[in-house]
This record gives sequence, C-alpha cells and structure tokens, in this order.
Amino acid sequence: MEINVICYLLVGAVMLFAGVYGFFTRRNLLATLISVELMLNAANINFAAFNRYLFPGALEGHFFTLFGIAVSAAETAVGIAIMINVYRNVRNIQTDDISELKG
Amino acid sequence: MEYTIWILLLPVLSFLLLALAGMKMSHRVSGLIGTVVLGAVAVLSYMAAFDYFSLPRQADGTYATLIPWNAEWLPFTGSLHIDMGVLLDPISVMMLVVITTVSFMVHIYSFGYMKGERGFQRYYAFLSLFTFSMLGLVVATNIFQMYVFWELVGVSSYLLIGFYYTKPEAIAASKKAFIVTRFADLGFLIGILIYGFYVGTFSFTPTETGLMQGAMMLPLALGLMFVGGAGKSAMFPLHIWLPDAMEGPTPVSALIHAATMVVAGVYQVARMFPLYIAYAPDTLHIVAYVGAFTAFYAASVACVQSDIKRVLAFSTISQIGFMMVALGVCTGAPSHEGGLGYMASMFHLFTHAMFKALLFLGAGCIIHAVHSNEMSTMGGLRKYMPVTHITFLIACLAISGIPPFSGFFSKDEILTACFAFSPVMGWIMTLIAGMTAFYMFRLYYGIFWGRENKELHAAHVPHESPLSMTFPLMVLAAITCVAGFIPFGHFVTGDGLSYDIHLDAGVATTSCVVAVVAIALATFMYARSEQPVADALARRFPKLHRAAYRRFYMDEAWLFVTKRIIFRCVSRPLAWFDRHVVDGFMNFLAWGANATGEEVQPMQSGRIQSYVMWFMAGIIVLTLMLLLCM
Amino acid sequence: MNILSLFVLIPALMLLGLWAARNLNQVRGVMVTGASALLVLSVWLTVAYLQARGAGETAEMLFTDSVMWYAPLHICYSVGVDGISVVMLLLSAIIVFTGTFASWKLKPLTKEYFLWFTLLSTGVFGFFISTDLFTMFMFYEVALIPMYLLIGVWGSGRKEYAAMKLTLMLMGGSAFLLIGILGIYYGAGAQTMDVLEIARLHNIPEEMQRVFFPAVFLGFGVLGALFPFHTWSPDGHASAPTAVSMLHAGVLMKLGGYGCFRVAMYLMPEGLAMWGDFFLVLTTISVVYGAFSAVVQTDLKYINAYSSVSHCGLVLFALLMMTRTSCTGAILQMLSHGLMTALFFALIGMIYGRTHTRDVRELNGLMKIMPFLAVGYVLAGLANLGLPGLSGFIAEMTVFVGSFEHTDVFHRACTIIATTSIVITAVYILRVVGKILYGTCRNPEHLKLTDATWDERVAVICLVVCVAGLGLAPWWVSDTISLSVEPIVSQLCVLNP
Amino acid sequence: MEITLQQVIFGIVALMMMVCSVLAVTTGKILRAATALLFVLFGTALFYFILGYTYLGAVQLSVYAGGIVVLYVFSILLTRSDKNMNERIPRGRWFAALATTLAGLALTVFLLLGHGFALGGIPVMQELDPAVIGEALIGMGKYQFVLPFEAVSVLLLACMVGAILIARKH
Repeated sequence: MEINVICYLLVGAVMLFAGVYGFFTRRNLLATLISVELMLNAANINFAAFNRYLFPGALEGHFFTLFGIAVSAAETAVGIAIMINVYRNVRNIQTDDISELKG
Repeated sequence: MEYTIWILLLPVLSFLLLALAGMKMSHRVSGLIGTVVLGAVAVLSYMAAFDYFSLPRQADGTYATLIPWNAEWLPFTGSLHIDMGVLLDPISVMMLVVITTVSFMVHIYSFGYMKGERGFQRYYAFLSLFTFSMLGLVVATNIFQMYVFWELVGVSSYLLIGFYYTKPEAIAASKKAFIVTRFADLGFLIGILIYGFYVGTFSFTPTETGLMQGAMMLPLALGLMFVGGAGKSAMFPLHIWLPDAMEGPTPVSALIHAATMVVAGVYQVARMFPLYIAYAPDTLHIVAYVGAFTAFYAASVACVQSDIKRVLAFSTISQIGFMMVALGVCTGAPSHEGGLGYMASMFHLFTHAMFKALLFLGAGCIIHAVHSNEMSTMGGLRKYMPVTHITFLIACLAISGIPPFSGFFSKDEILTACFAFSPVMGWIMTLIAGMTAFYMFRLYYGIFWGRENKELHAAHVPHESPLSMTFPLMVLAAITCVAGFIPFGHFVTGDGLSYDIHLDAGVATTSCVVAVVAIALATFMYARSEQPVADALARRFPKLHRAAYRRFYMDEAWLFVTKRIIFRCVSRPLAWFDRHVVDGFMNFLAWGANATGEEVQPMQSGRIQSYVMWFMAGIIVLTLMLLLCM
Repeated sequence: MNILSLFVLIPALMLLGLWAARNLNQVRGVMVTGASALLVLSVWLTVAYLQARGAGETAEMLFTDSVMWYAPLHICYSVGVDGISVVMLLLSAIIVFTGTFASWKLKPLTKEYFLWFTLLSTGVFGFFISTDLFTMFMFYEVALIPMYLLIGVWGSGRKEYAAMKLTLMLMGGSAFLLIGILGIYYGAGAQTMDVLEIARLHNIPEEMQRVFFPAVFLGFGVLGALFPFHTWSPDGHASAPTAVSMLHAGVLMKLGGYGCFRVAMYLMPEGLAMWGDFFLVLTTISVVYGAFSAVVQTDLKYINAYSSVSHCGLVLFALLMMTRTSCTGAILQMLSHGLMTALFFALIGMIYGRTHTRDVRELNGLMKIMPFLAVGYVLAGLANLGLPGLSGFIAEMTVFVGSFEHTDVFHRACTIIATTSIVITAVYILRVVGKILYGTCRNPEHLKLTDATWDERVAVICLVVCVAGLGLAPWWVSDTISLSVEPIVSQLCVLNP
Repeated sequence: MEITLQQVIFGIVALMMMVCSVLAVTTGKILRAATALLFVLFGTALFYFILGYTYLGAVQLSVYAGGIVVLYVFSILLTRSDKNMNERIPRGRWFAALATTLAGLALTVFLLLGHGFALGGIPVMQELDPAVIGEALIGMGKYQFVLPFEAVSVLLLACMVGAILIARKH
C-alpha cells in the first residue's frame, strides 16, 4: 500500500488539462459541460488526496469534496436547464451561435 | 468749485434715465429732460468758467490748475493708477463752454429736426451719453481718464452715426468710424503705456525725475498718442471715417463731427503741449506737417463734392488741419511768442466750433426743407429760407476769414504763427485759407443761388424751419459775429501768461485779399444759374476732377487693405488653418485611436473560450515568470 | 462645519431635491432656490472675506479647514479661499443662477438636465474652494464628465462629435494633469498634497519642475483654450445648450487659468522660468489668432467661441507675464470674460431659440423685432471690445499695463502684438452687430417673433448689471485680487517692480 | 519492492481514468464522451475508496455516476446534439488551445515532480467512520460544518427552483 500522493496528483493534472482542452475546443454546450465536470473532479481528487496524506485527522478536504460534488450537481442541473431552454428557442446549442442572450 | 462734478454727473444721470425709462416716456418729455439737463449743465459750465477766470492769477502770471475732485478708480501699481476726476485749467474750461453751448443748441435744434422720428428718446439718451463722455474727456485729470472717455465718445459717436440703423450706409459708416478710430486708439494706448511706464505716472504733470527718466521715450510716446489724436481728428490718412459719418442725423454731425469730438485730437495735443515743447519739438513739427497736408488735401476734395454734408465734413477736416498746424508750428525758444500757435489753435477751435456747428445746423435746415443732401436739388433757396440763408452766410464769411467775423481773428493768428515758423508754411496755409473761402462760397452759392431745381421745388415747396431749429442758428450766428472780439489771449496761451492779440497788418491784409479773391472767383463761377467756367474746368481735367470727387481714392485704398489683405489674406487662411490643420491634427489623433481599436478589437471576440484560453496562457506566463525570478 | 463646505453641500442637496422632484415646477423650484442660495452664500462670503481682510487678517487663505480622507497619500479635503477664489466663486454663483433662468424652458428631460447641470456646478465650486491637489483634481473631473452628457444629449448640430471631442481633449489634458500632480506630490517629498504646504516647502527639484511644469500647464491650458489645443472650444460651444455654453465658457474655462496660476506657476516657479517664454509665444498666438479667426466665422456661437479663445488666451498671456499687475489683470479678465461671454451665449441661445438659426447671413434687423435682446447683445459686444464702464476694459487695461512693465524687447513685442487684438475684436463684434441687429429684417418668418420673456430678462439683466458693476466700480475687486496675487507672484522670483 | 494488489488496481484505474478523460474531450460522438466521463467518475469513486473515504465514494457513485451522467444522457437525447459534434473549430484556434493545454500540463507536472512530495504511505488504511462524518456535518463547533452544509442545502434548493423555472415551458 505504498501509493505516493504524486500519483493522485498526476491523474488529477491530466484530468484537469483534458478538461481544459475540451473546454477550449468543444463547440457543443454539453460537451463543454462535460469538460467542466472533468476539471471539477480533478480538483476533488486533489482535495481528497491532500486531506488524506497531509492531515489524516482532519476532515476539511473531505467536506470540500462533498460540497464540491453538491455544487457541481447543482451547476449541472442549472446548466442543462438553461441549455434545454436555449435549445427550445434556437434549436441549437453551439456556443458561437448563442451570442444574443438579451431578451 | 466742487460743483463742477455735477457737470459730469447730470448728463450721465439723464442718459441713464432716458435709456432705462425713455421708452415709457413721450417724445416731448424725454426731449425736455435731455434739454433741460443740458441747459443746467451749460449754466454750470458758464459759472465754472466765470468763477475760474475771475480767480486771481498766480504769482507767475498764470491761471492755477485746479483739481476740485479726483478719486482713484482703478489701481494698477503703486504709482500707476487710473483716476477719475475733474481738472480745470484754461483749455478745459474753454472746452466746457464750447461743448455745453453747442450741445445745448443741438438739443434744442433736435426738437424740431428729429420731430416724430422713431427712437427719439434713444436719440436724446445718446446725446446725453455723448455730452457726458466729451465733458469727461476734457476735464480728465490724467491721460488714462482721457483715454477712457476717448473710447466712450467713440462709442457714442458709433451709436449716433448708426442711429438710422435700418439704413445700410449708416451701419457701414458707424462701423467704419468705430474701427478706424479704434485702430488709431491702439497707437494712443501704446503711447500711454510707454508714457506711463517711463515717466512713472499717467498724470499730465509728471515729476522732474520721471521726466528725466522718460525724456528718451517721450517723442515716441507722444507720437503714438498723436496717432490716436489723428484718428479722432480725422487727420490724413485716418480721415476716411469722417465723411461717411455724415450718415448720422445732421444735428449729431454738428455736435460730434464738427464741433466737439473731432477736435479731441487737437485738444489732446494741446493737453500734452508742455511736454511736446520741452521734450519732443520734432514730433510737434510732424504734427504740423500732417496737419498741413490734411488741410490741403481736404480743401481740394471739398472743392468738388456735391453732397453738402460731405463738403462740410471735408471743410471740418481741413480746419482741424489748421488747428494742428497751429499747434505744430509752436517753438519753445521764445516761450511766450513761440507759443502763439497754441493760443491761435485753441482760439480757432473755439470759433470753428461755433461757426461749423452753425453751418451744419443750417445744412440740417436745408436738408429738412428739400429732403436731400445733394446740391443738385437745391439752388435758389434764399427766397424760401431767409433765416437759414443769413446765418449760413455769416458762417461762410467767418470760415473764409472775412473781418469782423470770428474766423478772421483766429485764422489770422494761425497764419501769423505759421509765418513766424517758416514763410513757406505761412504761404501754404494762406493758400489753403483761400481754398477754404472758395469752396465755402461754392457751397453757399450752390445752395442759395445758382441753378434752381424748379420742378423739385414746385412739387415740394421748401419752407423755413420752425423756431426750435432757427433759434439755435441765430444764437450761434450771434456768437460767431462777436466771438472774434473776445480777448482770447488773456485766457488761453501756450505758457499761461496773458497775450494781447494784435493783428499783424501784413498777414491780415494778405489773408483778407486772398479770401476776397477766392470769394470773387466763386461768385464768378457759381453765383449765376449757368456755370460755364466750372463745367469747362471739370471737362478740361476730367481725371483730376474725378479723382478729387472720389476723394483721391483713399477709401478704395483702405478697402483694399481691410478686405483684401486682412480679410482675405489673413483671416480666411487662418480660419482654414484652424479647421483643417489644428483641428485636423486632433481629429487625426482620434482617428488613430479608433483605428488602433479596430485592429485590436478581434481579441474581444465575445467567445468565452478564447477568454479562458488567454486567461490560462496568462497564468502560465505568470507562473513561469515567478519560477524564473525565484 | 466650515462655511465653504456649503458650496458643495448646497448643490448636493439640490441634487437630492431634483431627484425627488416630481414635476417641472418642483424642478424649477429646487433650481431657483438652490441657485439663489448659492448666490447669497457667495455674496455673503465676499462680504465676510472683505471684512476679515479689513480687520487685518493676513493669512494667505481664510476660512481654512482640512479633513484627511486618504491618509496613505496624504489626501485631505482641505478648503480655503483667498481673493482670487472668492471672486471666482462669486462668478460661478452668478452664472449658475443666470444659467438656471437661461434654461428655464429647456425640453425634454428637464429634470435630468438640471441634475447634470447641478453636478457640473458642484465640481466647479468644489474646485475653487479646494486647496488640496487631489481634491482639486477630483472636483475638476466631476466638472468635466457631465459636460459630455449635457452636450451629447441636449445639444444641437453635430452634438455627439462635439461632445466626444470636447471630453476627449479635456480628458487628455487631465491625464497630463494627473501626471503633473503626482510629479508635484513626489517632488515635494510625498508629505502633503496641500498647495500652500507645498508652496511653503518649495522643494521640488528643478529637473522635476522642468518635466512636470509643462504637464500641469498644458493640462490646465487645454481647458483654458491654449493654442493649439483650443479646437474643442468652437465645436463644443456651438453644440452645447445655452446654459451649458454659459457655464462652460463662463466658469469652466476659468478653471484652466486658475489652475495654471494656483498649481503650475505657484508650485513650480523654476519650471515656469524655463518654460515661460515658450508658453508666452503660444498664448500670444492664441490671442491674435482667435481674434482673426473670429472675423470670418458665420455661426454666432463660433464667433463667440473664437473670441473666447482670444480672451482666454489673454488670461494665460497675462499670467505668464508674471507681474503683480498683469496677474491681477488675468484674474480680472477671467471674471470679466466669464460674465460677458455668459451674457453672449445666453443671448445667442435666446436668439437661436426663436429664429432656429445662428447663421449671421440669415439674420437681419433683429433690433426692431426683439429690442431687449438686441440691446443686450450690443452691450455684451461693447463689453467684449473693451468699452470703458463695462468689465472688459478694466481687465484688458490691467493686463496691458501689467505686461508692459517688462523692459525687454521680447515681452514688449508680445504685449504690442496682443494689444492689436482689441482692434480685431472691434471688427468682428461690430460686423456681427451690424449684420444681425441692424438693417431691415428680410425674413418674414422672423417678423412674428417675440422679445424676451421674464425668465430670460432676469438672466440678461443680472449679467448686464454685473458686467457694468465690475466696469464702473473696479477698485474693490482689483484690490482684493491684487492682495491675493501678491504672495503667489512673489514666489515667481522674477522682476517685481 | 513488492507490488501490492492495491497498487496494481490503482495503476490500472489511474491509466483508465487518464485515457477516458482524454477520450471524453476528443471523441466525436457526444454519447461516447458521456460514457467516458462515466468511467472517469467511476475511477474517481474508486480513488476515494482507496483513500478510505468510503462515504465520499458512495456519494460520488450515486450523485455523479448515478445522477448527473443520467442527466447528461437525457439531455443529449433531448437536444439531439450529436449531429453537430463534428463541427471543428478553426485550425489556428485548435492549435493554440492544444499548445496552451500542453504547456499548462507540462508546467504542472514539472512543478509536481519538482516539488518532491515525500508522502508515500498512509499510516493506517482505515475507513472513515460515517458517524464521524455525520457528527462533523451537523456539529456547530470548531472544524464542524453545519453552516456550509446549510449553505449548500440552500444552494441546491435555489438551483432546483431555478432549474425548474428556467426549463419550464412558458
């Protein structure tokens, strides 16, 4: 059971930058959201890993992760709601095409 | 003599009253207010003159210079400040009398002349304003006060010339008068500045040390001041405004452009006379030459004009030239006799004011009768207007220098002074005096004798003017008849000492003979209804006649300078430069900023992804920088 | 509380009142009350100031007060007045008062208009009472910004262009100014922002003055219409609504001259010694150039704007002459120009409001149609060309006498060139008067127009009385100013006869 | 050194997560991307288990893998967004994005490795007691989290209301 913390962090980094890359390149709103999920998860992993390795007795990282999950669930819910609404109006969810958000 | 301040205050009060409330008054009330106030001022002036000259002379035989009232008005530095006050000395007292007399006469006269005119109240308000300014000018205690009132008379003259403001000629004339004199006043102002700075005071009587410091600059300062005087007094080549100023109502021409304001330049030179004599005799002689040339020029132009007011205007210019010459030929060497010209000039100023006002008022009556200024509409008027005829004749005789009328005496003194200066000058002035007699009688015959314009007179019979207009004529004619016998030399002389006027037999005879010959010539040429000689002369020298008629093209020359050079070569290019170069540069800057914005605008794409990308790149760069720095 | 703070507080209350006002009458009520209060206050202040001086008060500034509001940079809200600021406050109050009446019938968005108008006056008053560099700068900016909206929204003609140009150029100037102010602050050892304090220290290194003097002078000079940074003025004035033109030409442009004097010259005399001649040439050009340009303009407001360039040029010109008399003359000129140009703009606005044209070629014979306005216009014109008895004369004469005290050829030549402007002024003034007022009216439409209404009469009469009052009784103003100019001029370490 | 089973599993899972996360952002089909995301989320849950945060792992599985991904799938199907997944971004931008990403990754990895974390072992690989979590979650003392908990609850409520409002048909 000798897993160095660095392993978690590396995985987290890869996930994060995969998310970043996706965020940059995707034009579909859903795909963009997926990328955001990746980034959030990467952060969550880091929280959990650091909490475990650095301060095993404390719970902050743990709870941050917990709350992070809750927040991302909320974000996804709202994001998808908006997206569906947009789709209903313009039949499209390409980021570039949705420039007129004003009423 | 503190009451003299009321001489200044009454007209200004009347002006304010008429200007602010005049429109609510009837013509009669407003005219009465103006006239009564002016009458009171005239009485005060006579009292002042009487009181002043009955004061005992000082130990050195001169009249004391009184300053009954003086207050600092605008301080500049410790020693330089504008004061407002009243200064009484022989010439200012003399001027008070002249101004108030003529002004009072003009006020009365205007009752008839301006009857029923629109803006009657305004007219009287302006007359009051003018009288106030002119009185302030002559009683000035210092050169700057003089300048202040100098400007004020300029403005009142502007307002009165432009009285008929719906007439384009009147507008142009008023504008021209103001701008030309203003241009000349620039010289006056700079002269004052030089004077004030080098002599250390604006007062007329600087301290000895001040004079020592300023002696070097005084000729220049006085010369520049004379430029101002030349503008006001219509000396060549700044005379062009005066003939045009005849567009104003005729009583105004009588008051401002014949009797009072136009002699302000003479008065100014007289006021600075002690300094001229002591420090700038050469400048004084320049004044004489300018005056002589102007006198000759104006006299020759007056010989061919057909508008009677223009003739009188050029005659005024010529006579003012006489006064300037008289001042200019003074020398300091024998201070008493050398100052004869000064006395002569002031004397002529006095008599000229009376008979020239008379001439103008008479001309006003004539214009009133025939409704035109042109000589061609007149002729033979002596039957219709006897009073005007007689008084006009008296004035013509006076200006021609026929004894015993006042002009003879004053002109004789001037000629004596000129002969004392140099015989050449004396003969030139005698010749001009002859020309004066000639053109005045040409005018006289043209109006009252000569070829009568019968159809016009049949259609509209000329009539004698009402008493309000003839009364001033008679008063002024009476003054003209007796003024020559005033012992003027007892009151006003160059060095202040009493001077007995004695006629130089030679000079008097010469000038009389010349005048009589000139009158005879004029009688021969113009008295009959046919004028073969005059027409023949005009045909013989068409170019000369035409040039003289067009006043030797001085107006065109000035028009060229102002319109072509200043307007077209300076102002327009400057305005263009401003709009296109200066403003263009600013607009170019704005355009440059705009263009740069257009260039970098694509970076603000509105795509959140690119923003995040830039953000990310920024973080990377920052982190790298941190790493490299640590 | 300090009496001077009322000058900022009253406009602030007016703003509140305007915000709460529900209809036009309430808006007008608030404006008239506030403007009258300001007028009364400034008159009271003048009297109190003169009394204090009469009682032998010798401090440079009176009614001083100081409250720190940002300690790390030593920024205080410090106020105080000397003779110069007292007369400037008086001028501003008069113009705000008359401006209110001049825009009595303005439509649309009257309430919003007056809100911005009041904000503008807040800035102006604040500027004149402050003695702290930064506070001054802040009020300066407060005065500038509303200008943009006032011209852009309520203006006429190419209003957007003019508003943009004016704001950008003045902002450019204030950028210089900010640099300059920081330069002064750090040059004086970063201990204080107070003008008097810095002047007393007098420790800004010479090489810093050399750099920062032109920055501050230009910064204020742009507002003072210094050639060649004057081009915002014709466009801006031509497009601005009446009262804004009045306030702008009457007061705001004076901020420039005041700032040049109080900040640039007072605090950096060595910089002035180096740059003085250069700027003097520019201002001389301004004076003559503005006058010549005005001669050929055809729009009334353009004529007056160029005339303002000329007259404001004379202000800076006189300041740069650096003698006590000329500086007194400069302040007098500010005062006089403020009053008469406000009068001019008010009248032009009223004429324009009736005829809907400002082109001198289309206007004739207004004297018969609207005599009151026409007489006012003639008076304003006469004041402008320096008729004795009206304010222009005393100011110009003081300037010229003061400038003439220099003995060297350069200053003399500049003075003589500048004096020629009075002739050219006469030319363009009389040209306009002759063209638009005299003659017979050729446009039948104009024959039906009416003369001034009561609100317009209030504005015009008030200004005419002030112009004439200053011209007839100049001694007290001149003395008051001269006394306060003295300590500043004595800093300038040049000839002082 | 011997390799424990745990390490082997960790390695496999880590590899799977990396591959899947890359796949999730590169694949052309949105459904595949969602599936890849699902795998990544599973992997994350496994990490939590390995770390001993059993409760967290369970939440991850139920909320993320069970809830959110289902939401994604639904909305993919609802919006038929599959058809426009193939639109590529311009080449320049794509390149810039790739370069930025790689640079960032390289930098991060360099920093991670360069820092030299010496946190090899975890003392006792024991599970976190849910009772502790529960106590910490509702306690009001130091290191207890009732306030954030409440905040998050409110947030979730707000989001729920908001989402309903937004998505509601007008």
